[in-house]
Amino acid sequence: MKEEKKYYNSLNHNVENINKANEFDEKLPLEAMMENADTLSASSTTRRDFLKFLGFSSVAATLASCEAPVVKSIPYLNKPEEITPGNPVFYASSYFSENVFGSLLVKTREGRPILLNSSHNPLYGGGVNARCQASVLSLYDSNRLKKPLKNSSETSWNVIDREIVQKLKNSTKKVVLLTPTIISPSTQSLIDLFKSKYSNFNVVVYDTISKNAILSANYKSFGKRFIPTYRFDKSDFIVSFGADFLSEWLDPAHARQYTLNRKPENGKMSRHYQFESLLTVTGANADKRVPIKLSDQPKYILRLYDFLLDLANKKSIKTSKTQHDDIIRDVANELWLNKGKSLIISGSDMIEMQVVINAINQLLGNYEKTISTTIHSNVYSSVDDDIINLTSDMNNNNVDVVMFLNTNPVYTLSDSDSFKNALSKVSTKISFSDSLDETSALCDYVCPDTNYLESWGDLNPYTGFYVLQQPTISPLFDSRQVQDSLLKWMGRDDIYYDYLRNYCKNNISTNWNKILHDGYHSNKSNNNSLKYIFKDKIDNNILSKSSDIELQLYLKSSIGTGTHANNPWLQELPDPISKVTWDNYLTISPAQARDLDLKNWHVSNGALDGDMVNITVGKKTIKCPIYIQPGQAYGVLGLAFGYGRTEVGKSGQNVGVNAFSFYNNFSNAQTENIIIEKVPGVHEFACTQNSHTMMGRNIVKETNLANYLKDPKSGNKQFLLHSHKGNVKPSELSLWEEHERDVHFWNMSIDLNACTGCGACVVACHAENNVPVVGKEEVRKNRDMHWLRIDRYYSSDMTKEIAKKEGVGAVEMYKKMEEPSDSESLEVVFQPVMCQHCNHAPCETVCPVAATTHSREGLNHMTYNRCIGTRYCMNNCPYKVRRFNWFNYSDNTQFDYHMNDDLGKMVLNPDVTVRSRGVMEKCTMCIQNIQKSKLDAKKERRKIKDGEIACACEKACDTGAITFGDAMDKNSRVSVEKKNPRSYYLIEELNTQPSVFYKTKVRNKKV
Amino acid sequence: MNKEKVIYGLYGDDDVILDAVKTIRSKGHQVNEVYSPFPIHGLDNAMGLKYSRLAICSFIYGCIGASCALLMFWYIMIYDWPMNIGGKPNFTLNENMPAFIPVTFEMTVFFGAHLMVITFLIRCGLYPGSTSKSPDSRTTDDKFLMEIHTSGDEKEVKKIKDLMKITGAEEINEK
Amino acid sequence: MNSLLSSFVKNVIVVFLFTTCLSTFLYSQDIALGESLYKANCASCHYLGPEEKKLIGPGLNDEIFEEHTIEWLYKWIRNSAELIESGDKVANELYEEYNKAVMTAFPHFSNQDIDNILEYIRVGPPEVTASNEQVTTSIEGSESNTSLYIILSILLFNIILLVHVKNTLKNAASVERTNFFASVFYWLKANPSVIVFASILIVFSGMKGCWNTLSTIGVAQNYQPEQPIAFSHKIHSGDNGIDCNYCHHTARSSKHAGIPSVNVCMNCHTYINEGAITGKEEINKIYEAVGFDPNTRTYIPNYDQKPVEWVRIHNLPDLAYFNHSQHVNVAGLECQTCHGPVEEMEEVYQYSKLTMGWCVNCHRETEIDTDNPYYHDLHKEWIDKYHGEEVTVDMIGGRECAKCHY
Amino acid sequence: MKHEASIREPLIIGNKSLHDISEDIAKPIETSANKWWWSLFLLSALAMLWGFGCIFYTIGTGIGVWGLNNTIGWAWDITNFVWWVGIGHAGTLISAVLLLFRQKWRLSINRSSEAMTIFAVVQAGLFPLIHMGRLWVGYWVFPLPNQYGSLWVNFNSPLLWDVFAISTYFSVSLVFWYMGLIPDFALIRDRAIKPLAKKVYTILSFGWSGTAKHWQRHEVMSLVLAGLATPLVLSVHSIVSMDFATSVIPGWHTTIFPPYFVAGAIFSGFAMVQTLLLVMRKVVNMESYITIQHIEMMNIIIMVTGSIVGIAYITELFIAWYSGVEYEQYAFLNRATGPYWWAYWAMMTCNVISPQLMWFKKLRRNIVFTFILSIFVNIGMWFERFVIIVTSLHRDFLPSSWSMFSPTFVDIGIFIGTIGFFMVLFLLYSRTFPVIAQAELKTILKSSGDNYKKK
Repeated sequence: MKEEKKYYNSLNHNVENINKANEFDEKLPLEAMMENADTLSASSTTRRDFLKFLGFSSVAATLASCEAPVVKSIPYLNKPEEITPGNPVFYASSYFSENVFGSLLVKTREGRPILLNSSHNPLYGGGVNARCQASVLSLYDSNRLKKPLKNSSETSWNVIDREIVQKLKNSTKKVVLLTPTIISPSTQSLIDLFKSKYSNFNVVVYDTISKNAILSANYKSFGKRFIPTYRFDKSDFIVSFGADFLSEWLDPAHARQYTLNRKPENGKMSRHYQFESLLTVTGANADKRVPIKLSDQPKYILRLYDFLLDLANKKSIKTSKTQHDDIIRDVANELWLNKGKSLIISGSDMIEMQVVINAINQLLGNYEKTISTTIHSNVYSSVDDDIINLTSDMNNNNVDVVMFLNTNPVYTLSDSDSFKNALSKVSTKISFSDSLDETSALCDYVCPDTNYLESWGDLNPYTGFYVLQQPTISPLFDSRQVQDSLLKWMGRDDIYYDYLRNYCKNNISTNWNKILHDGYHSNKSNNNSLKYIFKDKIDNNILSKSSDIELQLYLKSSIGTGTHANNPWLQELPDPISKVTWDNYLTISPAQARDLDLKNWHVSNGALDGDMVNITVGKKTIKCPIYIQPGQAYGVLGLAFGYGRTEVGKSGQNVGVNAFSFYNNFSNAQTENIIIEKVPGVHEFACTQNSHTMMGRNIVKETNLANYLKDPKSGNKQFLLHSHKGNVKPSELSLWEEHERDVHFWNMSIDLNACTGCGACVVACHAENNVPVVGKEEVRKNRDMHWLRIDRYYSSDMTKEIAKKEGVGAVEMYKKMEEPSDSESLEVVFQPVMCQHCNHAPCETVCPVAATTHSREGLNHMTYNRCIGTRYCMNNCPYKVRRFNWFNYSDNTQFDYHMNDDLGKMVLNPDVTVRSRGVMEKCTMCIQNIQKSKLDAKKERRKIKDGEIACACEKACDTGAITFGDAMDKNSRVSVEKKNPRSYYLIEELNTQPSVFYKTKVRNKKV
Repeated sequence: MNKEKVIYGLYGDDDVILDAVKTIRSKGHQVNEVYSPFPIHGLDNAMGLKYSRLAICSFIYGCIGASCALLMFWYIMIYDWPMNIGGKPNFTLNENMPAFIPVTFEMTVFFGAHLMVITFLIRCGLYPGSTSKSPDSRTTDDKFLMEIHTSGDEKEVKKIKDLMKITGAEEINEK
Repeated sequence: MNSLLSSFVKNVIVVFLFTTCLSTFLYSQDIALGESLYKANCASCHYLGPEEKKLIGPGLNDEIFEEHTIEWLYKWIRNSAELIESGDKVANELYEEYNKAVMTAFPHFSNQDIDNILEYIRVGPPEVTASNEQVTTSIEGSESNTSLYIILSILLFNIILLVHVKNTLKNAASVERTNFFASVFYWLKANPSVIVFASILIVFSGMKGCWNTLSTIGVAQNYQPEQPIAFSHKIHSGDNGIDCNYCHHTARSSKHAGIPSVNVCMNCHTYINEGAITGKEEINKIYEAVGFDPNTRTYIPNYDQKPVEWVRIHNLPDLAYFNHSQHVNVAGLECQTCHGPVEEMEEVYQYSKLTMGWCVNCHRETEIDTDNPYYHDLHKEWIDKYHGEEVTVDMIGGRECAKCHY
Repeated sequence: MKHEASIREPLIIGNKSLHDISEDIAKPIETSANKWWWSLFLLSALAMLWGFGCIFYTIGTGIGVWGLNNTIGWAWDITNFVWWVGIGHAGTLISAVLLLFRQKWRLSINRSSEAMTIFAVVQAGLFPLIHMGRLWVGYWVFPLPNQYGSLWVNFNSPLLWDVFAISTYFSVSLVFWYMGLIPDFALIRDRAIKPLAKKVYTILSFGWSGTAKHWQRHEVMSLVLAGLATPLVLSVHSIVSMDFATSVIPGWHTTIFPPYFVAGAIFSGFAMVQTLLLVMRKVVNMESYITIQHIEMMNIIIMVTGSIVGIAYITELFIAWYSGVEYEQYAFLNRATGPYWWAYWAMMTCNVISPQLMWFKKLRRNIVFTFILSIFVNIGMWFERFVIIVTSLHRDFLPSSWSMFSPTFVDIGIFIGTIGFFMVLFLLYSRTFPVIAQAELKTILKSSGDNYKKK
């Protein structure tokens, strides 16, 4: 990474200048902005250069003297070297939140982080998922605390420090720090120091979503509480029981590993069976998906284990028959064939189940092959009982001081009321939350922690893998890093930065700058593989109780556990499967909905409405809408975590319902006494997609590995036109002489086999291109502004062939085709669609003022400032990828999201115009990056290197589904892809000659 | 004594005045003008008026319009700032011609129609604010007025007046 | 204090870094290189001329070679402080003479570099610079206009004369003279169509007039606002010949030319605290901003520094993307091409129109640097495609919308 | 010329002399309005104001206040536009084409239908303007030299063809209309007693004196204008249809659009003429000039064009099936059976089935029936445009982006507003302008006046 190098060089010159104090010696003139009215108005008008927020700023104030507003340019007093106004600087850093780790490359402009990319470090390192992508916006959340709070009124740090130290000194009973798993070694040691200082101090680890089952199961099997690291790339046969490992299980990196072994070009692909209750992203990508009830999961797993024992001619445990025995039999056989090359996992929160899973993997000899017990993943560690004990402790007045670090139990605990009571008994309640949440609202002191992009830190997500976190911007507000607070309260006067460096020097490596530059440091893990010690026999009566209605609680890739619930990008990111935004809802299978007479329907403007139900689990009842989800198992309901925040800020406030209140005994599977009843009321959904099948059209082309190996073009039949030249491709039948194309020809390839539909690219596009957020009402009107959308299609029971066979009439056929299949055989495909940059673009011809034209580099230019907004191009676009600014989305109180406050606007990309009302916009293939790289090349008097230019979506795509490059350069990756027999153009019949092409999806079904 | 005289004969019917004009001219008198509420077919021949060349003008204007249009296209789309618009060929005028036909036609009509009308107004001296030349306001209602200029020779005047009477004039006055 | 000095050193390093990196490719003609190096590093303190002309250091010309040996110069330029430490006599004298102002060290200069600089000093500055041409042309432009007026007035005069002659002749011939205006009036009455034509003519010219005035809206040519500090580009860039890139050093590397931060000013004004025209007054404003005490030559500790609020002169609309490095570095344009003869402006004004038409016309005419390896494969093609005629910017898409608007 | 077969019915009834004609034509102008007129006027004025309100709201807030969305970029706006343009076709057609065919019956209706044309085109013109996202830079559609280098328009765009077509059509038919008006204004002028009226009509009549030479030129000019206007009329709606025909959207991309749109335009145009004249002949009692004969003539035209339109619909369906293009097939299947089936069948019944009733002479000559039917046809033609625009857009190539449209109060408000505006203009016209081309009418008095015919 070139810029990175530059940064490294500057390190050579003077190591000191990474020191944050030195780098940002300018104060952010933000406070000034807040005061100065002129400035405010001006800042709202500036679109491109956000320099005003730092040194080189321009402030507009109209003077009577001259006609145009006078613009002021304010240079730095002392310009930090590595900042050149107008050029980006890249920093390696890392992200850890909601037990998700990602190692980052942060793009900053004039000292403002504006885009996060995955640094793709060679090891397990997680990719950047949608939430991580969007976290850059959370940095500029206007809801963050500007100063520390005492009894919810602003105060100064001195007061806080004095009083808290006092409290700590006087405390006789327990002092508790409630925190999620801490993977920062230095912080850990810091805490130990703190312990030694205050003997009554102890730490309670509480992970919002518990992985206690796996940890404890491993304790039983291996005698150690740990989470192994899985290697999906090494597994040829994957069986998952309700583990959504591509999206929300343990580690986003799994998606990348998974796709590594799913490349048909290699002649082999892993085969993936998914037994699950809800339709998850993982299920959608599986080769064979079997919807089963939650309560059946144990049965199936045991059954499988039984069959395997049988194959291993070991003594069988008697298990009862299941309704999918044939499938399980196949699975067993295939597993047996792929011993040591297979992987079986489960998302169950039952320790016994995980034990069985371990047993199976052990039986198949997968340990140390596809599952490593030497390299552990440290991201989860909590023990469920701890928090419960803490509650009781507090109740019994055994706690004097409780501190909350990145935890929000009042929101995330199922019986938060009892926790609240207990909390009220604690004399001193301290929260480190950087903004008011449900818990910190109840605290006496809130000592706002800095955002991770403002703080130093180190992380050790995996054994032997050490990464640093460095600030990319000086703290925006009067907040202080937790570690610094702790140091202060210990009475030490050094700062955490020094502490960290010492720690690093003593324990990790002396070459601090190298780690800082690469972002990580790895050393051979010295702990040797653990021995499988589980002896006692597995009995078949560990079956969970079943009831005719069960509830599964799941995580959405957009909102997760709700930490980022106030992030409008995430709220507007459609759910990969349901395509619903700004909501959570009770998913239900079509059949069951019919039985319970629950409905979803479309209103006159095409938007989706749904019935409301009361769902009761145990004593708690919640009123929520239902969403009919094809492919879901009969008898199972689904509800997503992370919504229903009551104390979070303008965007996330009261969106959806809080599923945590059903998260009884930390199990995502609630199978007991659940009642659902229809109640009056209608809920309005905001979906970005309202028709769900391909209507028998050749949109997403798909084939099976077996056929692919026979004929690489299988499933990708070339559309031919009958012409005087015989049967030819549409592109060969052009009426016209083509325009010449010299310097470049930008093309993009999208591999439908690699796309898991996660949606990280959509958020990245938001960040890179200043795409506005329009809010629920507008999305509901089908006016979402996403330049890049991910289409999701279900298979239908009706196809042309069937219709022909059964003699169904056309009308009938199409009516049926609109219905997604209601059977187990339902299949799901994803297709990212952005502007296809057609070289015979229908949109260009029709623009009366030539606002959209074609470049000789094959790009379809959209010139906002020329557009008069006739929307003709939008109508004439066969891909419907053009987006119209129906209103002014920036500086408009109707759309009170980040673009409506000066803080939020700091995330805008200075190189991209913010579009005004009444103009058309669309994907530009990140032309700002193309232009920049071209310029760099010209400056350095060289040709452009392949891969030097990457669109935001490409960078965000962890599975490498998107490839961008110059097709004029014969050996660029994209030119190679172009020749791939799997490649095809979308709606090629129209001969729009797109610059974007897709690659057939290949499943590895059993034949 | 040699003062010029103008004689007006007011008729009540278009056919009558048409015959009147014919007879009077056959008697070798010059009929200077006829005011009528509506066009009388054959009157212009009867009065020996020249054939109007407005149509030809219009044709010429039309041609001008067409050529202007083509010139504009060539300059705008081909010469001054050629752009690749939807891959359409704009290398020469006739490659791109099909797209230009509609506007060319419109421009032709536009020029043809408007310029001709302007010419008509100018030739007839019609413009906002100009006043009617007709000596008798009834000529726009249902009366037809014949106007003959004579040298103020009594006999001559007399002769014409008689002629008018014979041909069925309702009123005859002179000045 | 310390940090400030170090940052000053750092600045010099940065300035030097890109000057060298950009100058590597014109390595052959070393005077040019020397010039660029000199302007970037030395010009701020050394006048290029007789020693008496002192800025901060002595003026430099070939005399120095008589006074000092090359080796000594190497040492001195690389690190004068060291030389002084070492107790070199000459050095210490100089040190005293320039009241203990240490010359900036340039440890990174190669002998080659220094040779170039010295070579440049020996030869002295070239006579004509691009900027002067600029000015002359502009003046010619105005001249041609005036001459036109002169001719017109002469014609007018002749016409009046002729009319007069005609009338007098008529008088002589005692032809009855009608009032000129009356006759015109009658004539008009006779053929009213003229009025129609005239009115049409008036209407159209009126519309044209409106159009012209409308099209000047938002064009801020010659905009010359009052600046907080009466900074004279004439003195700095013109008289002292400081290279534009010394202060606006990001112009080659970034999209912004950049307004120099105050510490760049301080590089020189630590020593120069009295200006030729305005005396101390204006320079003190810098000191106020940064908190510097000219008497003690020290920075006032923990002083509340306030940035200088310059008034921006060249304002492109936000919807247009303009990148200085593209034009200065890649295209190798002179700053004057767009900004005019800045080195002659006491107070800077907007020289160019900065309308889109203005940009586009330049793109239509300007030839691209086909030798840039970036275009490597295309040279041949272009040669047979354009038959060797020049390849202008618009030929490679320099007129496409999204080259500037995205 | 002078005499026509006596079997032809008289076109002017009630023993009119030349003077009577003048009297009758001038009466509405010289007498003051009755309360029918006033109530109608106020009603339409209100509607107009409401419409303007909605327009300003749109311009001030953004196109988002309409019911449009990412998939359906045009709906009521362009539907109304095409509808009004269509209506705006009868006038010029009547006066131009029928003039070329020397149809005498045109004379008593051409003036009003031309007026209608012009007012309708005014309404039509509104929509392309306000449907722009940035109306304030709308002038960019004209090829004017500018500061941008100069940056020109795109002559490949059918929308730009529209700009030229509509403006040409509007100005030319305005001129055509006004030239015809001059002699009649002269009549009013010469009859006027009130000084103000005299002054005004003097100016309006351009000083027409009805000399032989004037008449000669006038006739030539009318003929040539008619000759120019005829192809113009046909071209305008052809070009409007190309907005759709040249696109790629199934249901739009149809080669038969031009003739089919033109037929539709004449169809709806005549229907509107019927609606208006049936009212007007009562209000400003012109029964003796606009006779059953006239009405029947127009009904026949409605019937014929209606059938043409019907055939066009069926051809579309056939071609869709015959082409074998699945998108095309689905588009048309979806029209008839999809979510917007009601619009399609409304269109079918109003446009194809109902005109067929005109085969019965009784119905043809029945005023009440004619009136109702003309309303039907107008509704049907509005739906035709709605069907073409919305139902084609709402389900095109990629099902993922399929969507639906429902109008907001603004959409509706603007439509009603334009109707109001139209009525206001027409009512004002009917009281201040000679509503029948009396000068021309007088020429056929002898040949087609009943009193003369009797002789």
